[in-house]
Amino acid sequence: MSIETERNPWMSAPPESEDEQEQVEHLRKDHLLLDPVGMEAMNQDALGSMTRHGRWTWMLIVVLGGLAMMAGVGWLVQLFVGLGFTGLNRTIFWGMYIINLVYFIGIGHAGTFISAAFRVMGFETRRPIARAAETVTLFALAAAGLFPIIHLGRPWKVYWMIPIPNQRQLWPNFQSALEWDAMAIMTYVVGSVLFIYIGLLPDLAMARERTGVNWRRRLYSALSLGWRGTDRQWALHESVSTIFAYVIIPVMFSVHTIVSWDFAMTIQPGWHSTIFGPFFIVGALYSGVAAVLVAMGFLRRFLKLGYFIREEHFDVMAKFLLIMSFAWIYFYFGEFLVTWYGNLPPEMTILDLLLYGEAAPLWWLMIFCNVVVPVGLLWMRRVRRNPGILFVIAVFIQVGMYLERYLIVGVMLGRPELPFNYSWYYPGLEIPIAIGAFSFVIFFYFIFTVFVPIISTWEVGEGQFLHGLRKIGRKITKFKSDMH
Amino acid sequence: MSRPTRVWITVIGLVVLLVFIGPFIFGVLASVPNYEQPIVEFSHKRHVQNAGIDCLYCHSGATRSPVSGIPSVEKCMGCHEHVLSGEAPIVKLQEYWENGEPISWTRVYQLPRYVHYPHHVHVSAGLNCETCHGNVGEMDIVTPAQIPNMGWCIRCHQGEENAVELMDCLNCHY
Amino acid sequence: MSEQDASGKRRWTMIVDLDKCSGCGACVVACHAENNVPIAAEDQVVADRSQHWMRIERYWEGEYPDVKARFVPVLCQHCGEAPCEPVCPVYATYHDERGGLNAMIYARCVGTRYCANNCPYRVRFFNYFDPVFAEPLNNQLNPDVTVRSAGVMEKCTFCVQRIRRAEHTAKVEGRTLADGEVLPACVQACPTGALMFGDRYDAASAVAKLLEHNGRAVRLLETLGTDPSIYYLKGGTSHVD
Amino acid sequence: MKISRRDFIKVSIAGAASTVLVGCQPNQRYVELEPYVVPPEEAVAGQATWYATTCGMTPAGNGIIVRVMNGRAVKIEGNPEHPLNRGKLDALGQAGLQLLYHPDRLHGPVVQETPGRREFKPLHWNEAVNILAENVKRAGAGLAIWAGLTTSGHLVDLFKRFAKATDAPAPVFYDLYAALHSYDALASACGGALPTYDIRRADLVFAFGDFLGSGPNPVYYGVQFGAFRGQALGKRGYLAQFEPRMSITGAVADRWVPVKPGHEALAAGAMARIIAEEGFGGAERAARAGELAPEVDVAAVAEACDLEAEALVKLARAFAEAANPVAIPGGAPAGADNGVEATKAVQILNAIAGVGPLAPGVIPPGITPTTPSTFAEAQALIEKMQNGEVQTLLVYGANPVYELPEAAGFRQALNKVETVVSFSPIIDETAAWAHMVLPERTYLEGWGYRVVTANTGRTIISSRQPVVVPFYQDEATGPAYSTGDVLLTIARGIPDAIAALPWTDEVAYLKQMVGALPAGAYGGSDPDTRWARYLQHGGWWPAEDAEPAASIMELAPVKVKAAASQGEANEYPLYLHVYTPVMLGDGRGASLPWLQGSPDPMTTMTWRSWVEINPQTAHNMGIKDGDILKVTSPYGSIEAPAYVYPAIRPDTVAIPAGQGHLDSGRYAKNRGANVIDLLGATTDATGENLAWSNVRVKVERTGETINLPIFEDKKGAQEHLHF
Repeated sequence: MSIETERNPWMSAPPESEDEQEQVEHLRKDHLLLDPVGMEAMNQDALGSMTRHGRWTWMLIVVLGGLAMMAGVGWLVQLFVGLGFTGLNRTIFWGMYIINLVYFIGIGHAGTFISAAFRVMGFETRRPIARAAETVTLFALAAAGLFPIIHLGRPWKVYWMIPIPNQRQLWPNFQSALEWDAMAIMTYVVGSVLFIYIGLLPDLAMARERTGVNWRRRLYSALSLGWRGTDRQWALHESVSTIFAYVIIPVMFSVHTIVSWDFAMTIQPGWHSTIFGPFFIVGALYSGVAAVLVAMGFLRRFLKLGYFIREEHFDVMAKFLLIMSFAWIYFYFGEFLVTWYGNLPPEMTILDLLLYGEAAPLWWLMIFCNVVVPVGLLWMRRVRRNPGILFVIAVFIQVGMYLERYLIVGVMLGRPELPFNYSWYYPGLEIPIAIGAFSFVIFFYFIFTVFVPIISTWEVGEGQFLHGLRKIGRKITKFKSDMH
Repeated sequence: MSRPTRVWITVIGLVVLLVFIGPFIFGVLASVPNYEQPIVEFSHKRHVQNAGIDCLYCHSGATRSPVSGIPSVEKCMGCHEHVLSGEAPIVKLQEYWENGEPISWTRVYQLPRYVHYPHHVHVSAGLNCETCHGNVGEMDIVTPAQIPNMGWCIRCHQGEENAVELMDCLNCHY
Repeated sequence: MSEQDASGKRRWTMIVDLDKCSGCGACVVACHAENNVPIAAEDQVVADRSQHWMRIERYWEGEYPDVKARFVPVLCQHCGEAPCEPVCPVYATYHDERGGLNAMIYARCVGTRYCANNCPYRVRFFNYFDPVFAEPLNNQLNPDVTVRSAGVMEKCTFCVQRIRRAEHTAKVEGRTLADGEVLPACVQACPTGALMFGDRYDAASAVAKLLEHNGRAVRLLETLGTDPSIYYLKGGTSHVD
Repeated sequence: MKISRRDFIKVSIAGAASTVLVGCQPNQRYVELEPYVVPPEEAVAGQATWYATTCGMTPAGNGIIVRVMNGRAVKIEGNPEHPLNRGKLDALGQAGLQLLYHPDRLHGPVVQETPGRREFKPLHWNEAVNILAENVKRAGAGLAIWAGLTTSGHLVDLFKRFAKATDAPAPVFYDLYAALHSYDALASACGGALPTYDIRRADLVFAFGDFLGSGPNPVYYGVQFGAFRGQALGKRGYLAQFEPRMSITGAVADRWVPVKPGHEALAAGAMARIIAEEGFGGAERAARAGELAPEVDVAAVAEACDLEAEALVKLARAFAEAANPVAIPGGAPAGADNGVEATKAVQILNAIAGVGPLAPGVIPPGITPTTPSTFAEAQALIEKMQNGEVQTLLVYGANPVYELPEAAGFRQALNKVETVVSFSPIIDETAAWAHMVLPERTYLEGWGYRVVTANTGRTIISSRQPVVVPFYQDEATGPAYSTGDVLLTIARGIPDAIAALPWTDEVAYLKQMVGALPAGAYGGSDPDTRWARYLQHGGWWPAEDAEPAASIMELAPVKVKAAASQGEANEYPLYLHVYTPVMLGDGRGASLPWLQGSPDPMTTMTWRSWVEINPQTAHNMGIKDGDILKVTSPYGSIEAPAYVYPAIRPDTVAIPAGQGHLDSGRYAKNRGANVIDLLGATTDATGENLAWSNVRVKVERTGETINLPIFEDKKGAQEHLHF
């Protein structure tokens, strides 16, 4: 096969002198796209990742599956008995189910953002990590979509939220933020699935070509929808991807804004805030990018994808994380400053609760996770380029962002206007179900990597095709094709 | 595929089918209504057509109570003390009377949960019994002429003059 | 019969005279008896899941020996601009324009509990379990009121079953409701007469007359703009102090 | 209107109502309809019938109407025609429905071989009545009857007749409700009748005990209090409450005066003296005060009471200058060792103002009001039992094993009684030690009359009639006997008794008594009409006069001392304040889930006992909410969780009565602690009445802590509610 030469016509001849060699090595080390190994080798490496799950990974998968099943059993019990085993009470009616919804929707933002927004902005670093991020979105959304249903008192009636004409002349209430939420989430799920699927097509076809005749091949040929890689298909693919990328960005922004409106549209002290829309989006991107970093760490280590996911990607993502951290701090500070200055009694009750009250340990832990750890560490290049430390920081941010939602939903609700009804939330059955949900996401993520190349090889290839090194006199420089 | 594999697949397939479809079939069978009454021979047709008894004679609550009411054994005996007193079904009735046992009639019209239906208001608004209950006078064994679900209620209520009032959820649901 | 009766619109209103409320709890038990409200077992009370459509909130003011306890009976305020109504995605709770009632349709409820979160008075209760009425205590259940199953919200209805019954009777008898013909169970039981009930749109009704130019009348959390139907007459003082 | 209620009861015994109307079971799609065999005349399916009868949950005798639908009683409401409670009802009265449908009610008579084992064997009613008749006949004069104050008036009369005819000692009417509200002391201080006041037009009330949440007539006073606060032209009565622990009356009072326990009467005396000395309220009142109030050193008294002298002067002045002031005695001071004197000291304030308690009505012949026995009389009976002079003891409507202090010795005395018969519908503590239980029909299934205890200026005889057929009538046990019929049946076998009790059944007796009443508010020319109207309207009372008459009290000056406390101050540093909580009353409410689960108004506590303790005291002792405390008095000790209560004196702890049952059904059993265990059996200075207040206790932490089953949030309750 001569894919290599075909797709990389501008690749210069091997460096001549040792000096040149050094220059080239330096640039390549820094930049994946300048380090082509040839399309076929790259394809084989990416496909190989589907079989590189070691014994420990499989054991992890089994354990995660078991935990997810346990959560399923918990839900079954809840279906039959009612929500009594949760920690909800007569003041706090929303608990960890809604927290999980917000959290997973938030996680779901990163994939789309990295994939679509970076694409629109022509951000080349996205190429090898786009699919890993999109997959996070896919399963986080699946989990997030489940929680509103788990949360319901009578989940078997959930279809009443869908506007269907009926003889009872009953429609959903389009005034309700929850109804908007249901529709926004559905739109986002459908959009995200299609977006990731379109991106998958060339690689599914590639997998089809490289698999022996067995059920896998049949699966791939069915899924690849007859992709042959013709020019017309590529052209269509290009335009569809671009359109989708543009369209899904406003959807993404709207979804989390609407999720935030579930809270902001109420008159519950602590919730009733105009800043919630952008604040939630920033929070979502913050936790989402951190989640992608966690996934990247996993993939690089367990599936030995060191070729694709390099320190430079970690570096870029860590910088992005730092920016999101600052943005989040800005919004959080803004929110609190306004509350504090306004000095409304019910709002101040909540501020007191968070800063010095019962919720103070949680609040300060959140500040530590969300502010101290990332801001204190991420400015260091050495940290940004160390996947291990970044992994730990990203996990801290997950904890912090989960706590943030926990404080908003599970704690603030306990301070309604009438002080007689103050309450505190001790989750019960929600904890195993939340653990199950995390397991569910990670479990399916791993299963996904078994069936689908988690690296978008065609995108990486495209990137390499469009980039290269060129020798001008004695100087070797990067160049970028203007074909884009 | 080898033969044992195929057998196994068939067996597993059948078990799965049974597990998933079984409850469904059972549910359907269990919910097939059975309108058999404790006195099987009791016929509305005979009472209405042959004897010319008005609905309100037995279901006297319909004009003054939310519930139309089921006649007491005493009311049945009021006539059957003498009328057809030797016949087998009436003997059965007399047994109930002598033992002082109430007759457990099977409910034919079952409203869904959380619904209140006042008979007297509907009757005073000029509705006939037949409008909802069908021509009971033609039935030996009464079966529902309508499934009393919300769509059916709405169909009437929305046509009325004071439809806004009548379509109010709190009218029936409390 | 007043003008408002002709349009068929009413605004059922309750007046709570805080000067008369002795906190004796008769209304609480009356409500449980009338509306089949389940009693929370001890572990459920500890889990803060008590279910009382009518509750007496007791607030302390001052410190010993100048301590004062204040009773505030709180029930669904039947707001004109109820925060719980727009948030329900399935119209399980909505505004009944005919009586000014904040209606809760159990049959339609899917249990999102959004309404309860948005109720500043926290007067909505959720059935975390199916209610249990140990045999033969189920005989005490009021057949006019449905027993709510697990998974639905419930709250004070202003004893709508009594309003409907009276309306039906009036309709069958071909007349309109008279003032005082309908009383919710709590109002009926209240020994001191701290609770009053009637149609505020009917200018001739006792509550409308009482509310006219009443300097003591306030509404709970009125600044939120919920336009509640419950008026509280603030406690007064006497010459001695 | 002539309703043959009796016929209805006879024939519709098997008239089961349509069973499941309410969708209790969601999946029950096809419901069986069970029409009546013979419908009662009044019944229309789907429409309710109301029956007027009398509340049996408190001794007040409130008139109630019961909503009956399809043969089931579904709601108890106040009887609007009844002159005592005027359509209103308290929590206890409304919850009585759950007594009727209590899951642990006995289905029929039971016997046990060894008392206390709780191994009961069912018995046929006829057999049980025969056994009882044999026992009673054998006992002769060795028969004793112990009944509670909720006992129907007709049973009181029948018991009395029966005891008299058989030479048995007079029945004892004594229960905890009467004890903790000091019926005996109050009555003996006020010329034999429980004092009741008309406060509707009073502009100032001084109360020395809770009268809105408990006390002899909470509903009556509730109605009155409403009028007191909402008088014509915006006039509003002023209420000052003198008590060491704020009750709900204290909470609605304009002023809560935390007098030192045992010193309340001193404060009353000092105020009377101040009126005399300062000449407040005009010459007439000051002169009367001068006559009736003995010399006291006001400053010293104020210090002893832990009050400021100025405050006393201010209050005295307010009382004297009010147009219609009233002082209501009762509460803890009436239960002290000088209870009678203390009550009189309060009455002096009334005498100064020129008011007296309402006059008792004239009781028609043959009918007697239920006058409670004194504690001394109860003790005398216990002594007889101890001496083996009692062969058969009938316990009706009371639960002395639970209600009496250990020191009274009732439990031990029971062992000496050959046959103990209880009439409790649920196995309570006394029934557990009985040889035989003949479960009475609850008050909703039985007949009777009741002379209302409160003297409202006229006689009120409240009617009692069955609103539903007796709920438990099994094949195995036969048709249920009412206790009245049991008594009349037994009398048939005793020649002396048959002469005194010649009636065939209790309804015949009732018809005769009621038919002989003079024409009351509802008229009726012949006995049958009067009987029908008596049942229809809920009782008999004379047509309402314009104003109820107040009685004039003969009073002499009372020199009152501080009540002696039981227990040494250095060993037992705190006072114990025992009170009957609004929901559970004296423990009668404990078996009913509505009352157990409804929050106590002051603490919002449910399902438990608790110890109320001042925040300062709690802080000093390191006690927090929910800490299990061991409270020890000279007589015993109990354990209960602490509830830090802002409105109680720092030297006092308060514990509600009513919990700590060992039996009495699943909802009451093994719940909380019985505060009676901390009381002794000492009588007051007169030797007649139980001195139950002013016991001293010490409080220790046990180290355990629980989450309190409270409705409020304790942090939130400290916040202000902004209107």
